[in-house]
Amino acid sequence: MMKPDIERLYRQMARMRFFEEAQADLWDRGLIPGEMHLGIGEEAVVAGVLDHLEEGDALALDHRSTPPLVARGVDLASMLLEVMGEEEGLCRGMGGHMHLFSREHLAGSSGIVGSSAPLGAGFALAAQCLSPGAVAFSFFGDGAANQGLVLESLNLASAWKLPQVFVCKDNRWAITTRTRSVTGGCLARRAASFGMPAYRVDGTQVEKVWVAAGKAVRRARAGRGPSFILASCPRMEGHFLGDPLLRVYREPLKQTVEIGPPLARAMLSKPLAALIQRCGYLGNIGRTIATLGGERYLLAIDPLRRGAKLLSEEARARIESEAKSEVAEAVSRAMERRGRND
Amino acid sequence: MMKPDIERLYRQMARMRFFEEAQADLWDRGLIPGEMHLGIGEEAVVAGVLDHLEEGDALALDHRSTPPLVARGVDLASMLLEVMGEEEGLCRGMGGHMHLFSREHLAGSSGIVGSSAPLGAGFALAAQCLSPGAVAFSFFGDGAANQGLVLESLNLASAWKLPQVFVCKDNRWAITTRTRSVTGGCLARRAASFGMPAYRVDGTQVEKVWVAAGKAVRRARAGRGPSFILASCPRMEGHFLGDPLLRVYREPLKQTVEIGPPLARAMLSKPLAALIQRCGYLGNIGRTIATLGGERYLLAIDPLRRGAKLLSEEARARIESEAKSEVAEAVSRAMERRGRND
Amino acid sequence: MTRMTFASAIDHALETAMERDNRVVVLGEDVTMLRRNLYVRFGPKRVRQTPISEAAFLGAGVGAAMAGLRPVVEIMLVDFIAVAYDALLNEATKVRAFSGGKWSVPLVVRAACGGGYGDGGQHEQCLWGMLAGMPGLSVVVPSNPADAAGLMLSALACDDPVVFLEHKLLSDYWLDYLGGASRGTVSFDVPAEGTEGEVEKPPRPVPIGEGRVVAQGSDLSIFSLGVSLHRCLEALPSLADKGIRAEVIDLRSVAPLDRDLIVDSARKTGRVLVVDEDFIGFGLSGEIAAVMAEAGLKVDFARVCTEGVIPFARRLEDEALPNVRRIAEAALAMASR
Amino acid sequence: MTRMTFASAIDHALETAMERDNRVVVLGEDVTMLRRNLYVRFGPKRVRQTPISEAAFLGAGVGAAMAGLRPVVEIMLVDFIAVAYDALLNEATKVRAFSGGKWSVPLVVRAACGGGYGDGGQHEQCLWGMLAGMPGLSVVVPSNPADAAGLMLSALACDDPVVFLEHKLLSDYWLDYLGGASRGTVSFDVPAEGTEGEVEKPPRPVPIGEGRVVAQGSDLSIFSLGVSLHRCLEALPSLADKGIRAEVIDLRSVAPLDRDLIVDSARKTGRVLVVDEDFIGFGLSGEIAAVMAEAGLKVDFARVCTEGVIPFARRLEDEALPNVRRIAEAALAMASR
Ligand SMILES: Cc1ncc(C[n+]2csc(CCOP(=O)(O)OP(=O)(O)O)c2C)c(N)n1
Ligand SMILES: Cc1ncc(C[n+]2csc(CCOP(=O)(O)OP(=O)(O)O)c2C)c(N)n1
Ligand SMILES: [Mg+2]
Ligand SMILES: [Mg+2]
Repeated sequence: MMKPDIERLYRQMARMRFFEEAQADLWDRGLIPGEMHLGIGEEAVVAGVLDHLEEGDALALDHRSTPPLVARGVDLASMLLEVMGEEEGLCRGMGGHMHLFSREHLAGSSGIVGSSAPLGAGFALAAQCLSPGAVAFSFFGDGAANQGLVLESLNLASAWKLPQVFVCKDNRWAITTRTRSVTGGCLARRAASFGMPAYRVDGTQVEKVWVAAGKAVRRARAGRGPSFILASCPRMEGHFLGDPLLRVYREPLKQTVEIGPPLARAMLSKPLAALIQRCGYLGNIGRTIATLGGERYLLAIDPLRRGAKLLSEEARARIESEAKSEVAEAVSRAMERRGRND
Repeated sequence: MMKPDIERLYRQMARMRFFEEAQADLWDRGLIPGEMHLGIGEEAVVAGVLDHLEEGDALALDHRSTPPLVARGVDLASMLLEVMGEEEGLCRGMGGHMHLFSREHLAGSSGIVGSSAPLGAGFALAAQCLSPGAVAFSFFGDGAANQGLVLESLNLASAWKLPQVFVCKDNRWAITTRTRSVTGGCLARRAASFGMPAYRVDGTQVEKVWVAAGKAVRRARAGRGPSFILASCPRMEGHFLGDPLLRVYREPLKQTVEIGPPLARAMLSKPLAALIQRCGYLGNIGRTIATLGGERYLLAIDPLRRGAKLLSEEARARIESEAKSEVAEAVSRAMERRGRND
Repeated sequence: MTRMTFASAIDHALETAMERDNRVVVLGEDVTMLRRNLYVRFGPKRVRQTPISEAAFLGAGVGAAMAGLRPVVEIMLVDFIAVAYDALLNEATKVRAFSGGKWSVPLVVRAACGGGYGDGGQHEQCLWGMLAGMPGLSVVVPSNPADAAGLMLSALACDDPVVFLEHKLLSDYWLDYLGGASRGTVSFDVPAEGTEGEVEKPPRPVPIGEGRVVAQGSDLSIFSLGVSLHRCLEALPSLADKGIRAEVIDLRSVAPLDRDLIVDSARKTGRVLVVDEDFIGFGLSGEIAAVMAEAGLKVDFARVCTEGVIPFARRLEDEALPNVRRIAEAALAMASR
Repeated sequence: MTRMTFASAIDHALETAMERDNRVVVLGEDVTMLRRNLYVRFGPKRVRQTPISEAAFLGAGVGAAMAGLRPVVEIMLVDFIAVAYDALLNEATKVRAFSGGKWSVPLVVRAACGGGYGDGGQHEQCLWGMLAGMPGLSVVVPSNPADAAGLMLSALACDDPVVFLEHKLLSDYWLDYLGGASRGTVSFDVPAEGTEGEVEKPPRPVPIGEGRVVAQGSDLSIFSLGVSLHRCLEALPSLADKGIRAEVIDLRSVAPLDRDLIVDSARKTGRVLVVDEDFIGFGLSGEIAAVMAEAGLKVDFARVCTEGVIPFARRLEDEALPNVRRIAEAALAMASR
């Protein structure tokens, strides 16, 4: 059996993490407008899968598109410039973080949940016709797996034996909704029922992801059709930066002052008949927040920490410092360019 | 175990069959415009399922909506007037055969493939809120099972434990496409993967359909959620009346004169390099037509004939003659009304 | 009368309606949190979380409405209606006709719309012109809390489908969620008049299809709605400086249009400027031109709209969406013709 | 020049293009049979059957176009685009902008449209106005074989998405399939000029965005397209009898509109009648009014369009779709004002 190059995988994970942290910082400083969905927590999934990527393969991404693009080798400064809305950005400031496109890397993304599945199917179709052996990767979340776009694409890929690898990053949440509460059955079995191999892996263990992805990619390259990878992973930074749910968990007092009174009014509005029930509903909200925060702070297994254990301390430190300076260099390059524009 | 009332089931099947034949006749005479999709071949599926229907249950139907409406007890003449486009029709001539609605029977239909699934989910949601114990039935075809509307609805119904029964009439074809050739996996397993019981039944055997539907309906009435019934059945009249594929099969000579020359031109157009391959492609077309026609004429098991075997000859004849005269009476009532309008 | 934010005015209208009529239910992604006040009061049967399956749950909303409920289906951002378009185009708006007038679909589709906070071209569209193009669909776009509450009540009372669009710049929680307003390091050009105001308790219904004259004038009629309406009002002083007295009309409903109000004002001023955050072509601004032309009015006409994909970069976005400068320039050019 | 039917002219254009460029592929339901001549010639890799999953395979068409193919994706009837709307609204038409102009989507969406054969309100719509409302999308509607072939060639050559609409009354095989024409007991009002005509071999491309003057006149301009164009031409003799000389323009492209041609003709005649089989509101007819108003033209204006859900009953349908009588009456009323 082949073995993964852990150093290479860890380097990618570190690069993604530091890049995301840099983005978070820029966002906090108000330099990135609008929403910002980070992929912190998904690094092992992305690294483990994309380690199998070869030149000519394609990427179809969702609203957490920066980590795969970092792994893919897109210029970091051009991405930072893009999410800051600069003319020199990857997409000339027209796309922003949910709509990053790099033609030379055959990589596209979309903010419409689920649409990375048909996009990837199209990439795979083109590969099948024009460059046999090439593969298309579609990344999406557990919530997206209930979207018709994804479900139809699973069937399409299976029926056409497309060289496509579906990667479902299962962080168990879709914004504030626990995916389990709106999902029937198990997602891996669901994908398998469309006639393709489906692998469940612990997405915090990069080497396990790597093994499953290797099987999927080999199958696709050989023209034997698509596969599905269901990789569990933590959602460490909430749905997006500034996630109000996480905020309540982090600063309960401050937030309760804001959110509390209307909720109390709703609880106590006339007729009061169902007060006990209402307490229960309020409790549900509290529980959701607690679960979400708890998963974030207490239970979350950081894939980087896990990955680090597979390395010598020396290697870890070296790789991290290299990745850190690569990102730092990109940030300063981007800030400099940006400064010139002001 | 409960037993079906075969006479009642057979009566329904006969009523549907004769009604469809009457429609075919009106269509041939040019009295019904546009497409006309008949449900001939699906009678056992419809009868077996709807025998469990109670007042207050709802029907969400596809482009073959007349048989279920006949079974449901909608006035036959008003349906005939509708499909002939008369003011006195069920929908005042505004709907036509793909858009038949009867508010008093809580029955709606749609010509958009797959949309009976969300429509039924909505009926089921209303039942869950307003009249617990009531059930919604969604009928659709094997081709529709690849439509996102259906796939999403399977999940929705499962997640919400809706009192919904999904009935997939598997005639193995979607217009000229063999469903198998564009479908990954098995449809029953697919539905089951969304977290609901899925039954495969021979849809030409009304008593078997009845048993499976009974389980599904009891489950729904008890508030335990949806079920899926995959019922195989023949497609005896082609996709719609005048189906060009069936025509080729029926009148090969006449049709070949029409279709042949362009095909031959396509075969022989320059450059001729791939002639052998082209022969193969032409062969595929021929095979599709032959399969389709063959299924229609040679292999089709008529559910009525099967049903008849479960009855005494006397009962069969009596039921058929009653059904026949009911339909005949409706036709003459409709024609008379129509005549008055001219 | 109570002071309320735009968002709480809508909440209040919904609460009022849900209290009166237990057939009113709310469906959508994350509604347990987004509508937590309603959830705490009415519970999970009436405020119901959905999977990310807009096509199925909007379609289910149609069926539920036919079978006796009065659903409010939330499509988060109106851009996402694209994955559920069939439920509106071929189902909800067709049932009344298909059933020969015997059945109707009392469905409210609620969605946030509009830009101005840097979320990019798939999250900031308006699309009300495209939606209004479906015969049988009402589309309303309130510009202040009282209208928001009043139009929501009317939408809930309507026996046919209504799309209720809530501009994100007017709804504080959307700006917080999507614009990251809480970080304090960004600021948005939020029209104060639109985000907070007096609302009656219970709210007074605002009839669908009725516009409102917001500023009287005789030199020029400006037809607008939503956030753009406030941009028009902001442009008035600079026009007044130049001696131009513009009449500003808040259309409030895109469909049906208040044809009489449009024609009367246009006839009076002889000059019409449409300021519409939606895309310029084949939509609201064109329809207004046709309404006037059909009425035999021959007036000067110009439009300030969004011309293409909405750019992500804030500077480009500001230029792409109707802004005060563009409005004033267009009005000036017209008045000095 | 060869005489061809409307359908075979399109086939011929496709065949020409597929022969020249093996990146051109055709995807859709039942295309093996519907395009059997192409299938026999080019095989299953280039003429590929799909499941009934429009959202997925139109979305895949977008990706395939980005990755180097030139797909023609068939959506059978344009009404069904509703289940795949996202692929056009939020993907295909956005990629060029989102990528900063670096990437484009050379995709042709082919669909049949229009009514007049009794198939009801979910199968006879035109929807071209709604589609044209998406910035970045071209929409073409040929009215005769030469234009059909020429516009298909231009659509295939275009680097951005194009919707190609084929009216069912002009395409014999659709009438056979959907109208049951083969039974011989029904008849349809099929415009002979549109269904058969001379086509060059190989076809001469017709530029997207160029209309054509079909009949010269000075009293009134009639703008139309598709089958309605033929209805307009049929109305001419009765107008001529009354001394009215109408100019008839075949728009051919809905988006982009041929603004110059529209404005020139309207300026000349001072009276404009839009005859459009699509829904009346918020679409093509409105946009034409706006184009003229923006050009500063003050002309008489009227429109004959489809006003609501298309009825199933043939008699009602005939009245709902633009017909010769309604056109003649509107033109007459206008010319005698
Ligand atoms: C069609 C559509 N519906 C809703 C949304 C709003 N939305 C954005 S992200 C998201 C949750 C996605 O959940 P998941 O797929 O699990 O990804 P995650 O954010 O957890 O990584 C939702 C509902 C959208 N962008 N598109
Ligand atoms: C969304 C959509 N796509 C395509 C069509 C055209 N169409 C009508 S019936 C049909 C085949 C349906 O096959 P199936 O569901 O198996 O039903 P059957 O006709 O075999 O009973 C198709 C493709 C449609 N009406 N709606
Ligand atoms: Mg998730
Ligand atoms: Mg079938």
